Amino acid sequence: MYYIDPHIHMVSRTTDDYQTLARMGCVAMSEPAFWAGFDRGSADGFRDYFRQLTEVEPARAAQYGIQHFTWLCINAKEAENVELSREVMKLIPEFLDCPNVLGIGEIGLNKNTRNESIVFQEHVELAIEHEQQILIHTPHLADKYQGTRMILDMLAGHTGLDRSRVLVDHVEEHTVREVIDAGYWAGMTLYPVTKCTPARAADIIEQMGPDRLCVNSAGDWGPSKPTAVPDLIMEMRRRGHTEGMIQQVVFDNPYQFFSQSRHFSFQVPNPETRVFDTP
Amino acid sequence: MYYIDPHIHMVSRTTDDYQTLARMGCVAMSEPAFWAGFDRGSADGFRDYFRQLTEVEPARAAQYGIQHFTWLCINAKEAENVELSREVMKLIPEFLDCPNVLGIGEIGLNKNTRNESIVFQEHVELAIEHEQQILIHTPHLADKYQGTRMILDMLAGHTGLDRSRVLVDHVEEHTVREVIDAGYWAGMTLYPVTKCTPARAADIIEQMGPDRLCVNSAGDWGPSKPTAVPDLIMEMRRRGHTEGMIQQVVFDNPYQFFSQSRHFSFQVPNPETRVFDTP
Amino acid sequence: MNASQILEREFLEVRAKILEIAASLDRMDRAEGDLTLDPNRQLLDRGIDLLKSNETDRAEQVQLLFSREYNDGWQDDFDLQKRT
Amino acid sequence: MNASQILEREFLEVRAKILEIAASLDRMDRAEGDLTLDPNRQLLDRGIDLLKSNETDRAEQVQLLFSREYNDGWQDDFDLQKRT
Repeated sequence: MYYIDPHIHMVSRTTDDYQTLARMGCVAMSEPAFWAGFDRGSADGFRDYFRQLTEVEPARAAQYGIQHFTWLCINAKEAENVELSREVMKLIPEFLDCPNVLGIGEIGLNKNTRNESIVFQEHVELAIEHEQQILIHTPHLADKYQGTRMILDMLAGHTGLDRSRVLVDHVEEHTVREVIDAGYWAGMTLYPVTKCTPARAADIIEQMGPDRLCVNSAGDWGPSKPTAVPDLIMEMRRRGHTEGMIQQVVFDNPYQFFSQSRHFSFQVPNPETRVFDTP
Repeated sequence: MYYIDPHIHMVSRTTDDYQTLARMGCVAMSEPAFWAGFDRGSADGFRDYFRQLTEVEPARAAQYGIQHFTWLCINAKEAENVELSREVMKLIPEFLDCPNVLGIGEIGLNKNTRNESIVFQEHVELAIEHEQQILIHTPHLADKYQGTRMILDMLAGHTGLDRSRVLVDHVEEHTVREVIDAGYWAGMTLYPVTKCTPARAADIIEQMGPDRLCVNSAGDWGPSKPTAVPDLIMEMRRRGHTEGMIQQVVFDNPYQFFSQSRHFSFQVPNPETRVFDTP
Repeated sequence: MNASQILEREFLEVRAKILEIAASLDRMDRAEGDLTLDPNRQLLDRGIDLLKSNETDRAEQVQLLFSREYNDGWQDDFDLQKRT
Repeated sequence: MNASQILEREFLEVRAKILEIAASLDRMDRAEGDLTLDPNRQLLDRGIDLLKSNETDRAEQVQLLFSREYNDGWQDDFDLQKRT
């Protein structure tokens, strides 16, 4: 089955991972800008990171027949530094014309602080001004419920926002309903220990229905499993779901969400498709 | 750290596993005869299996610098067929001179039936008659407690048995104490879901002390992890145990237990050791 | 799958998780120090209590138990102006 | 490691296991069929009860709960002669 991983941090992954993902049916992925495991010291560091996301990773992915898209921002963790954040946000517009950029993300909250909230709001305004889609990170563990509610409060204040162009990620049992009911897309992150398991994600799909729900691996430099989406496919098959139902979640939904972005030039694979041009 | 896996079913594993185990420090292993995933139809089938265990696997292991030992028997599952079992037991003496055979095993119980008990007793008598060491399989899950007690009852009846030459395997929290207190060696099997985890095995070592306790992966053709012993090493390190204490469990103990077998010709690695002869 | 099929499929997994939690709690009890008043140790006990609930939203209840509170006046507390 | 250090190291793991057990039990409850009288479903509840025990041998107790009984007269029942 073809699938799209809408949230995976390939700058932190090996080429072996690209190989494996391609063999498991991954045909496209999107990589939101995120924390690097340490706080970067300058806006120039972010310029390099944005070049990596818009130049290096698409080329790396293409070697394996995978199309790579990206989202740009300064993440919630480094957003605690408002001054640096504003410098980074000033950089973003010059990258919005890069052919693999889908929008602004992953913005959001981490420890649900005042500074994080200020920078979140300014990112939302930047996205609205440039007609960009938004991909949102919600905090983990004890901070998730509070942070998700705060994010929904802030989004509700922006009357110029098209909710169908916003995806709120890392939802779990206690946050998914409010996100979907408010008209946003929702992403579930499959992650050992600290986030959602394939079984629990399948539960949520069964209870909510598959509309506007996506799943991703969020594979990064920490404990994570870049092949988690195929794990979900297998879990849903074992539970007797149809291939069409599974495909809606792992392919059609991210495809439909991404299609609202002017840079999402992606051809759905069909029997005539050649993944690689003949030499 | 050098280690020995005293219970692993390499006939069911790939050469990639041999490669990985060698790189993780595995220098020797022992492979007890076991069920093949289906009931074999004839004693001749077992003769082929014993040739695989005494000829093929030692050669496969040697390619990676690992010394391979084995134990022979008809396993508890196929022991339900007493007639076939007696034919197989008649075959065993001709293999006892093979240079990698350490003794009789893994004999034991599976569903704790009368037939299994009869064949178990006859294996013990065979071992005593030929002065062989014994490696014993205890049943899993709900059958473990009952079956372990039955095995200890039967062993207690054999006054000619040297308990220090018997290892009772797959012990867990509720069976380890009786095995150790009765003077036998005990093995803990690290296995996902149905047996012991590295954390629980470390608990048992901490509570019982390391004497006469071994750990193994029992890697086979089902869900299992041939690299589980290195997982235990890492868990014990994380808990602050000394390298010497860990080595006692993963190397010194199986070495000492195996050394009671006349075929255990194994040189403890030292700085002068060459794993491969120069060509 | 009906309930019996799910139980059959997951019984050993759930059994293993109960056993591993038991071993973790034993481990804490054997170690030096008393956790009776530790808020995180108490949270674990309250989480275990929720497993005995007769509701069918135990997972969501466990999630909320392990969550910080949300106060809908947070924007005023932070003195943040609402955006439009 | 002292008790606090073990709790700190394992809190998220135990939390995750509680959450996964909760999700499994919810899943059974949502599916068709009543497991109230199912012996395995009852065993899981009794296993969860043992997690609230104040003893420090919870893991062993859970193991025994999930074990078949042992009868020390089994050799007579099987009409097996004792070997020596």
